[in-house]
Amino acid sequence: MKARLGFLLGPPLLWLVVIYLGSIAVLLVSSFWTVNGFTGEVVPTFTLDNYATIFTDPLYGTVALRTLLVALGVTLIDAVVAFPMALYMAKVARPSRRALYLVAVTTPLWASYLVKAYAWRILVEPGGPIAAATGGYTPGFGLPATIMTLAYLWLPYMIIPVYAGFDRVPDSLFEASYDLGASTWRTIRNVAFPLVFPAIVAGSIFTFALSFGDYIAVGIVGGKTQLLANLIYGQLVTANNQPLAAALSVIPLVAVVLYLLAVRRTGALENV
Amino acid sequence: MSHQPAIRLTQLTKQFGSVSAVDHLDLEIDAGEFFSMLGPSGSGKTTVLRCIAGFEQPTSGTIELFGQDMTGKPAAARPVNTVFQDYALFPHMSVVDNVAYGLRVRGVGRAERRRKAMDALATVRLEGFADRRPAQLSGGQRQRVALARATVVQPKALLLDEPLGALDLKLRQQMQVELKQLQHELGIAFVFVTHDQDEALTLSDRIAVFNNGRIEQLGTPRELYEHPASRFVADFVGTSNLFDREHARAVLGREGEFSIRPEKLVVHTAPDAAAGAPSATGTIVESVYAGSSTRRVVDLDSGLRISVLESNDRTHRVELDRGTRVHVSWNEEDLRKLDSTGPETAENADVPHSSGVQERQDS
Amino acid sequence: MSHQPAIRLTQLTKQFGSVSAVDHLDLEIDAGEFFSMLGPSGSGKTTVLRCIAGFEQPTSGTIELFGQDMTGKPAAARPVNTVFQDYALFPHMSVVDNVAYGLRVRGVGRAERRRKAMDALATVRLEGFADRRPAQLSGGQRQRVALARATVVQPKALLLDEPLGALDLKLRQQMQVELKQLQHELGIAFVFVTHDQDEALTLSDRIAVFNNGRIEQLGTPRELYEHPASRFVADFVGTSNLFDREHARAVLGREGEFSIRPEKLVVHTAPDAAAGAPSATGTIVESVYAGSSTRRVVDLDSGLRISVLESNDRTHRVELDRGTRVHVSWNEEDLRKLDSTGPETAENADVPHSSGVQERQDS
Amino acid sequence: SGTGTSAGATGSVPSIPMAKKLGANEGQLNIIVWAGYAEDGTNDPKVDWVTPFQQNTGCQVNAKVAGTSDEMVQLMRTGDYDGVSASGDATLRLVYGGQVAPVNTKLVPNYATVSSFLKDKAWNSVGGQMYGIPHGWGANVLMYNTDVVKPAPDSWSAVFDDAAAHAGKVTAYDSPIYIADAALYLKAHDPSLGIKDPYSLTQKQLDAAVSLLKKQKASIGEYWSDYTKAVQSFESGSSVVGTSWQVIANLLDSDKKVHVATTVPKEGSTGWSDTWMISSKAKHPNCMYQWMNWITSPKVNAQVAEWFGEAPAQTKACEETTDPNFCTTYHATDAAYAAQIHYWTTPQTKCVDGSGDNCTPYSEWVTKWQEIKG
Amino acid sequence: MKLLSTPARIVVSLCMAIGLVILYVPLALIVLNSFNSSRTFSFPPPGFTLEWWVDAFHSRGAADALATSVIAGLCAAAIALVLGTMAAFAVQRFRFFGRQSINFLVVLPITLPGIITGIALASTFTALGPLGVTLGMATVIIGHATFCIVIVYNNVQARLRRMGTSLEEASGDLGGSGWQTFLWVTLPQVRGALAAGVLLAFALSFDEIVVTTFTAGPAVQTLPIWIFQNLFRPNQAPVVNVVAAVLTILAIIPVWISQRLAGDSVTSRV
Ligand SMILES: Nc1ncnc2c1ncn2[C@@H]1O[C@H](COP(=O)(O)OP(=O)(O)OP(=O)(O)O)[C@@H](O)[C@H]1O
Ligand SMILES: Nc1ncnc2c1ncn2[C@@H]1O[C@H](COP(=O)(O)OP(=O)(O)OP(=O)(O)O)[C@@H](O)[C@H]1O
Ligand SMILES: [Mg+2]
Ligand SMILES: [Mg+2]
Repeated sequence: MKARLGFLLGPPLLWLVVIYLGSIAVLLVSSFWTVNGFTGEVVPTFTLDNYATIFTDPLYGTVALRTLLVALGVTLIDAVVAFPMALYMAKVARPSRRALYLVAVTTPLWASYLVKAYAWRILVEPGGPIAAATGGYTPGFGLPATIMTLAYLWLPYMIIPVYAGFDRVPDSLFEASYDLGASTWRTIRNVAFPLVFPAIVAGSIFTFALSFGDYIAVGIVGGKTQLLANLIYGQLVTANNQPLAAALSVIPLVAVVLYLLAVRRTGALENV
Repeated sequence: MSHQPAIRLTQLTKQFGSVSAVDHLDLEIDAGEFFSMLGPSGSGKTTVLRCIAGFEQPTSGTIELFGQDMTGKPAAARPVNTVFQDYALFPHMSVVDNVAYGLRVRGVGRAERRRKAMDALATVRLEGFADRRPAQLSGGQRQRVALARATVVQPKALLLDEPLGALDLKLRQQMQVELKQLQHELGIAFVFVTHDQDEALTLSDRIAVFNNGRIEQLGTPRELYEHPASRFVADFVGTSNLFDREHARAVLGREGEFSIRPEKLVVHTAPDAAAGAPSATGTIVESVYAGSSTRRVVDLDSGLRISVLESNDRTHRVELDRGTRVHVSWNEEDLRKLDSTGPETAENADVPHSSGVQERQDS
Repeated sequence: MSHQPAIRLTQLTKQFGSVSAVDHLDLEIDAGEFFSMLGPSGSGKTTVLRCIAGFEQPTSGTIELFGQDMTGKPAAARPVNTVFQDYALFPHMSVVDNVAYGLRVRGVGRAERRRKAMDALATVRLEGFADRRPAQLSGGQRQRVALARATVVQPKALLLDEPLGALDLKLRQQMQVELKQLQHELGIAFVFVTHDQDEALTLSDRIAVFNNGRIEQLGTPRELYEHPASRFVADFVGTSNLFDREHARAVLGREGEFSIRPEKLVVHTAPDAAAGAPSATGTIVESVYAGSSTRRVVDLDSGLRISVLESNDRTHRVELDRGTRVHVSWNEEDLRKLDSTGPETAENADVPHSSGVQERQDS
Repeated sequence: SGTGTSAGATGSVPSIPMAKKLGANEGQLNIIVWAGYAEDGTNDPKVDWVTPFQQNTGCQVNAKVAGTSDEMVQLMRTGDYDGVSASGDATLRLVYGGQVAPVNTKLVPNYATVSSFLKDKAWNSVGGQMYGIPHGWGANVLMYNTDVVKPAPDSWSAVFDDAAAHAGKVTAYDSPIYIADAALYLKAHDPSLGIKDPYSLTQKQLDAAVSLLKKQKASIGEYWSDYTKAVQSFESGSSVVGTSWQVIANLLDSDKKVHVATTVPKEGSTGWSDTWMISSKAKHPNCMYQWMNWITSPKVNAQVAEWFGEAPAQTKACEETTDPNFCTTYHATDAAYAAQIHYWTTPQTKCVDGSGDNCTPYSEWVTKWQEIKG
Repeated sequence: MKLLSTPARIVVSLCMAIGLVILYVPLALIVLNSFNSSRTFSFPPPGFTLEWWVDAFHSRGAADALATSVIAGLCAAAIALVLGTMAAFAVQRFRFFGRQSINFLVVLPITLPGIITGIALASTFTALGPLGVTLGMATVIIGHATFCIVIVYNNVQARLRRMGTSLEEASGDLGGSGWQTFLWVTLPQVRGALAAGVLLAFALSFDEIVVTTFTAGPAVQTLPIWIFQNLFRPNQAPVVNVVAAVLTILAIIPVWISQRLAGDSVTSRV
C-alpha cells in the first residue's frame, strides 16, 4: 500500500516540488539580491531594496491596482457573458446539440492567441469593423480595448466550467422553483446562480490569473497602457534587473495564491 | 366538497416524438381525495402528473383545475404543488429557507415567512432542523422537508411522484402513515404516483391503474383488488392464480379465464375438511415462511402451479413438508372471470414457473 | 457437509476513525446455508461483508474461510466472490467477457473460458445476451450477469450486498425466487445483506439481526419472528404491538414487557365470541384495506393503540367502521416476554402514535 | 549569471583577446538577429542569403530573432550565441559587460568599403578598437499624414510642444531609448539645460526630458514597438504624426490608403546603426567571421537592406540594389544626412560623449520610461 | 419540459447567438485577412489575393515551427499524462496526509501568470548552466509539461471519482492482480478521460507563448514564437494569418474527438 502510494505520488511530487516550486523559490530568493548597475551581473547579497522600491515608488502601486482592476473586469465580463451562454447550452439547447455547442465554444481556443489579439486590434481601430458597425464609435486602443480583448481571449475558459456547472443542476430544481410560484428571472437569480457559482469561481481562476499575467495583448491593443507584467518584462529584459523583476513577480504571485486560497473552499479547484 | 372536481383531464394526450406517453386520457379527481396512479414503468404516470403541474404541455386535450382551464398556463400559476421523487430541495439553502421559498417569491416578509415556514416544519416535526442544509438530512427527513415546502403555500392539491421510492422499507412504511395523516389534516387532494401496489392499496381512496398511457382500471382499492377488470390488473395489483381456458375447464369446470387470490385458497391434508366447497388435489412444492404469513406453492394434479397464502394467525396449523399431498379448496364467489383484453405485461412474479421464468426486457 | 464452518469470524472489529462499524463480532456461517444479515442502515452489515471479501482489513479479530485464516489476505486470494449492490459490471466489456473475466485472470484459454461463461449465462437464462454491453440490459438482467460472473469461478461462498436493492417491487420478487433457486443448485453458502425484513424472512435459512455493529439476534426466520429476543428485534423484524410494564399490567395482567404480533390478535364485535381467551375492549380508529389483508388500528380503553392484522381470506367478515366498539382477543402463548436489553432505535412504524412519531436520525 | 567578470563599476573594458587569424569553419553558427537580417528562404523563397552562405562555408546557421535591443543583450548573456546584429543602444552594454570580443577588421575584407562615417564611432568602438562590423543604418524620421498635418512640420515640436494639435493621434517609439528624442529636442529648444549629447544626460537633463515626455503622453494615441503596428496605426488613422522609420513610410506608400511624408526635422534625429558583433564565448568564431564578411558583401548587404528597409553600410551595395534609387531614398552614402543622425548608443554613468562621470545610466532610463508610461 | 419561460428562452438564445458571433467574428476576420491584399490587414480590405496562401504553403519557417510545436506539445502532453495520471490515482485511491494540498500544488503552475513561471524556470535552468543545462527543446517541454499536468490530473481524477472503487474491487474479487485490474478494468474506464486530457494539454502547449519565450533556446522556434516574430513584420504578417486560419479550421477535429472521447458532461473541463 505504502509502496504503491509512494510509486504513484513520488514522480509528480518530485516534478512539481523540485522543478516548479524549486524554481519559484529560486525566483523569490533572487528578489532579495541586487544587480551590478554597469555590467548587469546579479550580485547575490541580501537586500530589501527591491521591495523598498516597489513599496515606495507609486508607479508600481498604480500599475498593480490597474492590473487588478483589469483582471477583475475581465472576470466579471466573462462571467456575465458566459452565464447565459452556458445556461442556453445546458438547459435550453436540445441535448443532441450540446456537443456541437461545446465544440463551437472550444474551437476558438486553438486559433493563436496572438493572431486573435491582432484581430481585435483591427476590430477596434478607427474605421475598423466595430466602428463600421456602430456608425463610428469604437473604444480605440487603450484600457477598454485591453479588457475587451482579454475577456474575449479567456471567454471559453469561463463558459466551459459554467456549462458543466449547469449540467450538474438537476432540472427538477428549476421545476420545483416554478412550482412554488417563482418567475424565471427569480429562479435564475435564487436557484440557478447560487448553484453554478462555484463553477463561475472555477472559471474565474483562469480569467483572473491569465489576465493578471498578460503583457502581450496589452501591447497590441492597449495603446499607451501598461500592466504589471509589462513592468516585470521591462525590468527583466529591458533593464536587465532580474532581482527587481523577481520582486515585482511577487505581487501577482501573492494575488493569485490568495485568490486560490479564497476560492479553495468552494471546491472550485477541482472544477478547473 | 363541491360537485366540481379538483382536477379534470379531458382527452389528455402527450406525445414524445412517435411515443404516446399519455393517450386520450379522461380523468376526474375530487378535492380531498387521496388518489393514486399505479402502473408499470413507462406507463405514463409521471407524464400525467407533469401535465397537471404544468411542467409539460399536452399535445392535445385540456387540463382543468377547480373548474378553470389551465392548459397552457405556467406551473407558477397553478394552484397545485409537487413533491418530487428526488425531493429537488435547493442544496444551497437551509431547510427553513427551502420551506420559505414559495412564500419569498410571493413577497411575504422575512419575519412572517420564517414563522410560517417554522410552523410547516413543525407539522412534519422538523423544527429542530431548520438551519441545516438538505445534505445534512437523512432521506426521510428530506422527504418531509419537501412536503413542508410544497404545503406551506397552501396548494389546493398536492402532486407526489413516487415520493417514497428512494426510502428503505421501514422508513417507507413510516412515511406512508405520515403522508396519509397529513392528507387528512390538510383536507386537499393528493395525487400520488407509485408503482408499489401495496402502497397504493393501503393509502388511496381511489386508484387508477395505468398501462401504455391509458387507464386500465379506475376504482377503490377494494374494487381493484377484488374485481380486477383484466388479467393485467389482476396480475399487477397483488398476486393472482390465473386459470387459462384449459385449466379453468379442467380444475374449475368452467368456461373462460379466471383468477383467484392466494389468500382465498385453503390447503387441507384431509379431504373431508374441504367438503362442501369446490376443491382440487395437488402436492406441496414449497412452503415459504414470511412471518405474518406462509406462502405455499402447490402443483395441482392438473399440472397448474398455484400459490396459497396462509395467515400465521393464532389458529395452529400443521407443518406441511415438501411433497405432502393436499387438497386445495375455495369458494365459488371468490373466482373472478377476466375479460382478457388487457395486454400481458406483468407476470405472476412470486410463483416459480416449473418451466423457468421467461425472459423479460423491462426493469 | 463437514463440521468446519464455511466462514468463521472471531472478535471481528472494524473502526473508521472513532466509529466502530463492527464491534467484536463472532459469527459462523455453514457451507450450503442461505445466511442473511438484516439491520438498519449503518449497523455494519456491509462492513462485515467487505471484511469477509477482503476489501477492508479488520482493525482486530480474525477471518477464517473453510478453516484457513484469511485475515490480511487480499480479495483475489479468497475462495469467496461478491455480488455488488450496483452490480459493478465492467461497462466496456460484453456480457460474456464480463462473465469470463474471472477465468481470464486465471489464465484460462479463450475458447474454454467462453464456453464456461456461456454455461454460466445459461444457468441465469441469458445465453442470448452474451454479446451485449451491460448498458443494454435491464436491471434484473444485469443482476443475473453479476451472479453468473461471480459464480463462474466456482466460489465456495457467495457474498451478496443488497443485490436486489435497486430493483422495483415486481422484479425484486421475481429475483428473490431465482436467487433462492440458484443457491439450491450451487449448494454453496450465500451471505446475503438486506434491510428488507420480508426478503430476509422468506429467503433465509438463518438470519443475523445487526444493530450498532453487533449481532442483536441470530436464528431461523421463525425463531426471530416468533421469539424476538429484544424489543429491537421484535420491532425490526415484522411489526409488533408492544406492551410496556404499565400496559402489560393493565391489559395483560402480567409483569414485564411483552409483544404480540398483529396477526395473532382477533377483533370481535360481540363479547361472547372472545370468550375463553383473554381479551380487551377498545374502539376502531382506522381500517386499512391492503388487498390480501386488512389492518385495523384499535385504541384500547387502557389508552394503548394497537394494530390487528386480518387476512382477507374466504371467511366473510363484517365491515367495521371507525368508532366501532370492539373486543380484541389473543392466545396467552402468543405473547412474548422481552428482555428489554437491546437499544431502542427502531420504532413501531406502521401504527400511528397518538402523540406523534418521535424524530429519528437514521435514514 | 554568477560568473564573475573582471569588469567593475569603473567602466573599464574587460580584456578579451581578439582573433589573429582564421581557422577552419566549425560547421555551426548561432546568431541573434533582427527580424529580416538572416533570411533563409523559409519566409519567401526569393529572399535567401543564408542558404548560399551555408553552401559556401559549411556553417549551419541557427538564427534567433530578437524583438528588442534589450532582448539581444539578455540573450547574449547566456553565452549560447556566436554573434549578434546589435544596435547602438546595445553595443556598449555588450562591450563593457564582456559579452563581445574586439573584431579584427583585417579578417573581414569587405570592411574596407564600408561607409567611412560608420567606422570608429562611439557605438561600435572603444579606444579606436572596432567591436563589430557595421551592417546598415537608418534614421528615426518624423512621419506625418499629409492630409491631416498641415503645414508640413519641420520640427519635432510637432510631437512635443505642439502635440496637442493632434491629441490622441500622436505616436512614439515604445522604448526607453526614445528619451533621447526628447533630449535632442530639448538640446535645441532649451539651451539652458546644456544638453550636448542626447545619450549623455545628467539627472537634471534627464528629468527635463522625462517631464517633456510625460506631457507628450497626454497626446499620445499609442506607442509603437513593431512596425506592423506602426503601419496599421497610420493606415487606420489612429496615428497621424510621430517618430517612424523610412521602411514604414514605404509600406504605407505602397498601400496608398493614406498619404504620408517623412522628414528629418531641423533638430536632427536619432537613428540606429547596426553592428555585427562576435561573442567573447563564441563556440564557432570562424563561422562568425565568415558571416560578418558575407553579410557586408555588396550583393548580400544590398539584399538585406532592401528586404529590411534601411541604408546599407557597404558603399558598393548601392550598385547591387534592385531599385536603382534605393540608396538615394535611404541617403545611404549621404554623409551630411548621416551627420544629422544621433545614433542609438547605451547611456552610461560614464558619459558616452566623454563629458564626465555624472550621466544617467540606461537602467535609470528604463525606470523613467516605465514611469512615463505610468 | 421547457425549463425557461419563453421570454427568458428568447433572451438566453439571443445571448448565445451574440456570444457565438463575438467568438467567431475575430476568427472570421483572421480568415478574411488571409485574403486581404494589404500586408497590414488594412480594413476594409483594398483587395483580395491568394498570394499569402501560396506563400504559407511554401513557408518552411511555418512548417518547421509547426513541427517543433507538435513535438513539444506531444512530449509535454505525454509527461503530463504520466504524472497527472499518477497523481490522480494517488489522490483518488489512497488516503494520506496532505492529500488536500495536492490539488493546490497541481493547479498552481497554470494559475500563476506565465511570466512568473517563465522567469522562474529560466532563472533556474540558467543557474544550472554549469551542470550542462542549456535552454532548448527539453526546457520548453519541461515548462509546458509543468502546467499541463493539471489538465490530465483533473480529467482523470473526475473520472476516477465518478467511477468509484467497485469495478476495481470486483476485479480483485474475481482474482485479478493489481496490474491485471489496471490494464483490463481501470485503464479502459479512464481511457476517454486520458485522451481528452492529453488533447487539451496538447492544445494548451500548442498555443503557449510566454513560458516558451523564456525557456526556449536559440534553436527552438515553436509556432507561437514564429507567429510572434513574424506577425510584427509586414512582409510576413499575412502568412501568419493564413497559418492561424488553417489552424482554427483544423482544430475542429481534435476538439470534436476530445468531445466524443470524454463522453458525458464533464468532458469539457478545460
Ligand atoms: N422527455 C421525454 N422524452 C421522450 N420520451 C419521454 C419523455 N418523458 C417520458 N417519455 C416516455 O413516455 C413514456 C411514459 O413515461 P413516464 O415517465 O410518464 O412513465 P412512468 O409511468 O412515470 O414510468 P416510471 O414508473 O418508470 O416512472 C415512456 O415511454 C417514456 O420513455
Ligand atoms: N469507508 C468508511 N469510512 C468511514 N466510515 C465508514 C466507512 N464505511 C462505513 N462507515 C461507517 O461504518 C458504519 C457501518 O457502515 P455499513 O456500511 O457497514 O452499514 P450498513 O449496515 O451496510 O448500512 P446500509 O444499510 O446503509 O448499507 C456506519 O456508521 C458508516 O458510516
Ligand atoms: Mg415516473
Ligand atoms: Mg450497506
